[in-house]
Amino acid sequence: MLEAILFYGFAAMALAGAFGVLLSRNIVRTAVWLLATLGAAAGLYFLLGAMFVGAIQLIVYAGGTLVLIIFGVMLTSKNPHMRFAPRRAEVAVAAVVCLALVGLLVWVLLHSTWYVGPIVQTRAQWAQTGVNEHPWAHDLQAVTQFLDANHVAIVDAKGVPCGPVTLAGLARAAWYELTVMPQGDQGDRRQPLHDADGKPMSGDQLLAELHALPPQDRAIDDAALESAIAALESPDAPARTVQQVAYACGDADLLTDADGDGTRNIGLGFLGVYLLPFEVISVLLLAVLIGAAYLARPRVPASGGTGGGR
Amino acid sequence: MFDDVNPMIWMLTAATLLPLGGFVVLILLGKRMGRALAGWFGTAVIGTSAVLALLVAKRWMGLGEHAAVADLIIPWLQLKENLVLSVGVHVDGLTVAMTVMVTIVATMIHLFSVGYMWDDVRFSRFFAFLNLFCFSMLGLIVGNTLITMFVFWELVGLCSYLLIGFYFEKKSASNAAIKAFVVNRIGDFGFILGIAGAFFWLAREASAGSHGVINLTISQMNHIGSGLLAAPGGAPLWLTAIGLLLFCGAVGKSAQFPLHVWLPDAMEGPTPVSALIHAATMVAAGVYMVGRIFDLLTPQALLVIAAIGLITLTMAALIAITQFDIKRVLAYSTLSQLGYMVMGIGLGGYVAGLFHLITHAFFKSLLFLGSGAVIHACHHEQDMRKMGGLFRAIPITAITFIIATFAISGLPFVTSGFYSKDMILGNAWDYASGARTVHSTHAESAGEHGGEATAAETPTAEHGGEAGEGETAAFHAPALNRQTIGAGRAWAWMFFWIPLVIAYVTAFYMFRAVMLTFFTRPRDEHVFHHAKEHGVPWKMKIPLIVLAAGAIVVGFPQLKFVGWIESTRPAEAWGLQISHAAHGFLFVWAGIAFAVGGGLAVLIYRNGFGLATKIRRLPGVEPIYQVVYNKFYVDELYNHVLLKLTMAACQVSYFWDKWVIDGLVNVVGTTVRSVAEFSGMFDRHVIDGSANGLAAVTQGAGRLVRVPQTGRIRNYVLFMVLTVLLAVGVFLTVRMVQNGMLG
Amino acid sequence: MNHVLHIGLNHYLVLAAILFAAGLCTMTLKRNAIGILIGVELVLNAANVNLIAFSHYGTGLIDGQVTAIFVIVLAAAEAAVALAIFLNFYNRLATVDVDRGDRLRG
Amino acid sequence: MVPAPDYIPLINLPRPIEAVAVIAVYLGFVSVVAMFFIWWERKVSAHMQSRLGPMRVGGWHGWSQSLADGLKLLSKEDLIPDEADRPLFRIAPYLAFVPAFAAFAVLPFSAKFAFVDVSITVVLIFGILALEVLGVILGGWASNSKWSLYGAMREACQIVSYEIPLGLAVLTPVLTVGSLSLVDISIDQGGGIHRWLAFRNPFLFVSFGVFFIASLAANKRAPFDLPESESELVAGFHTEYSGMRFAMFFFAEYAAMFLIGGLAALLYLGGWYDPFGIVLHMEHTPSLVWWAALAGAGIFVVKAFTMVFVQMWLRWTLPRLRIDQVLYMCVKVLLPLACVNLLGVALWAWLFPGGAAQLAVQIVLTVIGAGGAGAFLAILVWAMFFRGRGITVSMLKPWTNLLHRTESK
Repeated sequence: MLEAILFYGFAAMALAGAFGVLLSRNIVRTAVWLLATLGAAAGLYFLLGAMFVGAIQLIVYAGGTLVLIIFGVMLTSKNPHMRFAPRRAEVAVAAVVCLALVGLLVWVLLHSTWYVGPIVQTRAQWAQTGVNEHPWAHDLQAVTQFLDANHVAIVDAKGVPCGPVTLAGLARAAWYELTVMPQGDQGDRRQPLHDADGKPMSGDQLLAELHALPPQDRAIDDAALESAIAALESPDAPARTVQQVAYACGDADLLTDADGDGTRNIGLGFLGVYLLPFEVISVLLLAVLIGAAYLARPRVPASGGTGGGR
Repeated sequence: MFDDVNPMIWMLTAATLLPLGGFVVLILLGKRMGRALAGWFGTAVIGTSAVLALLVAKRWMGLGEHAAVADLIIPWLQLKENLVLSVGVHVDGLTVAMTVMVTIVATMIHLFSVGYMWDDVRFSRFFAFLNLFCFSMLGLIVGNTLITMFVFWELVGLCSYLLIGFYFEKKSASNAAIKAFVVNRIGDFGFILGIAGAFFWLAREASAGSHGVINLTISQMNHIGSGLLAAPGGAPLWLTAIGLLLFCGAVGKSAQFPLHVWLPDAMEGPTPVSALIHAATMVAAGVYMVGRIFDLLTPQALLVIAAIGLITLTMAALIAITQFDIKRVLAYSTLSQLGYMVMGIGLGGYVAGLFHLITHAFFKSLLFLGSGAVIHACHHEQDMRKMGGLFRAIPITAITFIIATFAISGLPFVTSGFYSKDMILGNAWDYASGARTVHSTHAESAGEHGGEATAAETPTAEHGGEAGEGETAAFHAPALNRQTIGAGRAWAWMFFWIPLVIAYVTAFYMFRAVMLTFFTRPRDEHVFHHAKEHGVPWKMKIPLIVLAAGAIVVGFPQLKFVGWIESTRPAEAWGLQISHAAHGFLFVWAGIAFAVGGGLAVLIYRNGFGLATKIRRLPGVEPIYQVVYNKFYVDELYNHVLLKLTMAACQVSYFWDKWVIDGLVNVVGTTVRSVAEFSGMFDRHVIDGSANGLAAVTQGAGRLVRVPQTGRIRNYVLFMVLTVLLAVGVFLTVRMVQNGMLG
Repeated sequence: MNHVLHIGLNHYLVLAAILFAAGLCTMTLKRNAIGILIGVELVLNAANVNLIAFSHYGTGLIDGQVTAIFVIVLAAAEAAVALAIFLNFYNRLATVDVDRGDRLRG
Repeated sequence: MVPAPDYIPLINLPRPIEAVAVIAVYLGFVSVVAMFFIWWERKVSAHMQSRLGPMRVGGWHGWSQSLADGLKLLSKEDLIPDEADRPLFRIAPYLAFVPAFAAFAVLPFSAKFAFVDVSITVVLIFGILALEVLGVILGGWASNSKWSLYGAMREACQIVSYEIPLGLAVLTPVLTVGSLSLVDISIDQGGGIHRWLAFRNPFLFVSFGVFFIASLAANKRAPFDLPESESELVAGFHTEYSGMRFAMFFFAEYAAMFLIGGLAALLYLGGWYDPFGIVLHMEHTPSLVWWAALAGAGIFVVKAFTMVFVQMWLRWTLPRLRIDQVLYMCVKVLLPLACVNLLGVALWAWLFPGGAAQLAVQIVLTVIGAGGAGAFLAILVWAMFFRGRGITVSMLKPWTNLLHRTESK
């Protein structure tokens, strides 16, 4: 309920900002409308659990980029209230095209089945389906190999995955709870893993299952598992969730926002999985810095003439 | 995190990094510091390094004969699961000896430069470069892989470029710098190929065996190399190739025969720089590198190395006789001595060659600094024809210079030069007499039942006593197939006799220089008086005295330099020690060399050039003299051959271009033209008629199409979206029709 | 009613689609160069909302968030370069009306 | 990593009502603090200039001067210039005021008084504060006045550039503690003055300086108060404002002063912990937890007030910089320094994960810091002692005598 209220509030704000941007004639007001959209987007990110992205949105976008834009306005307009009106025909064409675009997009969106989640299959599914026949077999293999590279190799000698018997796989399977999603249903994926009877599995059951695994199939040894369990046993935690288990076992490197550790994972991701893009973008930023400084430098007259350099 | 690292490694790292810090400070703040502060700061920095090096040496000495090698290996790039490129620090006896030598000599040169360069406008920059030079050389010494070595190798090259061209206003100086740089590039090309080869083949070799993590440090490479050399079938051919390619680098850097041309020209740099280049840093780097990779050198490679050394030492010594510029005499003497070192190593005298490197550093830096003092006193006059009689004007400089001359000529038992040169000649004797062949056969037979043990691990203690006696004792080390080529043959004696004769020549040209500079009558009053009035400041005298002491004592066995170098490759395990039987014989010959060569020079030049000129007038001497004086025309040869070759290639390609290509083109052109003329007729009357009509249509269409091309990006965006919309719409419609969703 | 109160992936996607279209429309209709830039920012924000929503409802991994951060950072860079270009434009033509910059018009 | 403490409701009320109550308390506290600061600054400046400042309104030392000012401003005519962009002109004060107050929501006063339970409060607080500049810029722009526009542009370029060293400086405590939560950072500093982050290692010590200077600039306080420099720009971005809108800008600035002081305390000066580790001990004693929370909040407020006092002191001591000096300071001094600090802190953590050297450095730095604080107190006491008399020549006599004596020798 609260989520819905907040969502509609932020959505309304974002849309208001967007239409404000679209309709306002004064460029500074346009920028202020943009501020509304940016703030609302940040709110939506908070709502989606992406705290860090939201904060970055506020700092960089609203606090930095937008100031830069307004600064640019101040530098480039002689008359603050100067208005450039587009031609009517243009307005008409643009309105029609954009409305059509919205219609098409919404239609497509609502008629699509989004592939919500199944990067990792549940244990049972994996056992049943030959991995290679699975529609996402390619991704599946790559991703699981990659995810579990630091734990226990789950690929056997022939290169066939053995199934998610590692801690990583099990915890993740519990985390995602993936079955075939009916069309149009976006139920929260964070349902607990079902046990054999179809009842949700608790964190304790998951731990028990982990214990039952032979040690060589687990990502962590007994001692680490025990300490992870001990860490979960705070007096006022009534039941362990599978998420908690996954986190306590130290295997949540790429998961998002549970228990506020998404930020930490973003940091790990930047210096781990996404190191290359991170570096590439750093270099790009440097190039942009130089390029912007070059473009904005004052023009020096080529030679000593007074009227040169115009 | 480095708690368990040997403190010596820290000290050496600090000693290496200090000059870098000095460089940074001097290059940034040097101009603001003022002359005195900049100079003394630079000197203090390298002096601190020297103190650290001496502390390390003391520690090392305290560890006794069997001090263990200390390695700090920092993995840098993980190439494969067990293949790691690493950097780090390597400490063994050779490192310690070299560090001590480099830092002490460099400190003295810094101190000397404070006096020598005082009037220069770029005083602080000079010290900055000197510090960088020392940093590069120290880094080269303490680094533990070929990668680090190559990095510092290039830094050394850069520094030499900067310093040789220090007086870049002078065309000749900047030319010399460029020449040094370019010639070194030729050598480095080989070097880097060698590194690549070493990494490729040795890593492959190592992963075939079980060496654990392969990080290709120098120790590991030598370990692998000695394993290969010990293989019963002989070393593979590629090992020879790697060895020779790596040696190419040394040929460039240590100015060996084909690439020696840059070194004499490098005299254009300030004299302290010459001292540094010739003694402690640049040329030492090449020899040091060959010593480091010694276990990768196959007998074939060693023979080539020895031959190159032989050529260099002979040629350079002969040229040195004829030169008049005091620094050029010293430059050619350096070439010659480097030839000795390289030949020594090439003949398997690893210890002898590197020991000569160290002793040579002391007396050669002394000689250069002495010549610098002379030049300074003589108001920057370098021509010996204008000097003479300077002993009275600058006695201390003269005495130290003479001590150095004694050292380089090998005054028996007193000077360091005698010991080291004697060792090289002893090695040559061993090689030529075939004493080593015996060891090798022994070793081979031992190798068969010696089994898996590798050379480096074999304990030698039990047989060390016997081996030390010089008998052909049985060695338990497996065969290393060292230097069996040519050993004992008749032609092998040239590796002994020619260097021995050149030892005489060495004494001759050095005493010639001494006589012409310090004795005889002054030949130029102006120069003499300038020297008499100005003298040499104490800042320049102190280094001379210290180095003179070094030139004498550094050869004494009490100082352990030999022991340190030997500890890296125990001679007994290799069958490479000098047979002491030859020693009495060698002492006599070396002593005579000093006396005969020096005496002859004193005799001829006692009255200046008079007698020498007469000798030149003897029939048949002049042409030889001209050839030698012009450095055997090597530079000219390079110019002519390379120029001619290039020009010839140009001519050939020009003619090819002009006659073949152009001719073809012309033929084609003519043909096409005649065809075109025909088709023109057709065109004008038949095609044009229809074309004009078409054009009108096209123009109309163009006008129509031009309408949306408004030149406004935002409109284009709109069109783009429209197109995407249409495309997606069509796609979806088709899909739906296919799926029967539209009925 | 459930679809209204139970916020799911589609809600965000529809919102993002509208934002995107609005940004596009802004890009096509503003004659002020900076207005176009603002339109671009709107489009980027729409994309970001999509990314975060998919990250949340879809994979559950941080990849969407990481990409969103990249987008934000690159948007800042893009704004800097764009403004530098507009300054040049302004210096040359004394206006920021992009319609005046049609010298290459066919 | 110490987990953030669970949220414990103050009173047993339904959640929304409680939220409203908390917000009311907060708003009240912040408003009172801002008004107190306005009065305090006037008193501080007056005393520094040997004046008395406001004395009439209210009782002791004119304590209700700010209230009276507020009333006056409320009752004044709300002028909007003719050519102004009206909607923007109206919005701008709120855009400046709201973020400054909203940021308080994530500012923990002590372990129990941390009301927003997220793990990235440091980033969040800067994200919210970053919005404040927009209010100033828009205010300057919408006024349609040359002076206001200049002030706004200065503000824009000053803040955008100073956010970089500020952010880099803030990263150093984050890096040391390993958390983005202000609560975690603060908890890490409990247990005595040597645990305070400013005294952990030399780089953090310098980093504190960088942070403080950059935060002064980001809040446009003297000597970086170029956006409102009265000698050049009349009053900068708020030249055209009057009445309550004008007061809002002021409220925002003074609230931000407290925020900055509080951030300095939380990030570098031990948060809500006293120098002797008493509060930490109390926190670990179950029966004293709430007392620890109260005492901690008190200590935190005292620290924040001290930092605010330093800001006022600086304002009335230092002359204003030129704009080029301001940017030079940022780009060529603070930015490299902050980068070096960041590297240095990382290296330090790598090389000295603990042990004797670390402790020795902490003690030395603590002594330096405590010496500074002692000198500060000494000056205060001295000023109290000679209050009203000013510095006369006769007071300097002993020193001048000393000088002469040494010279004659």
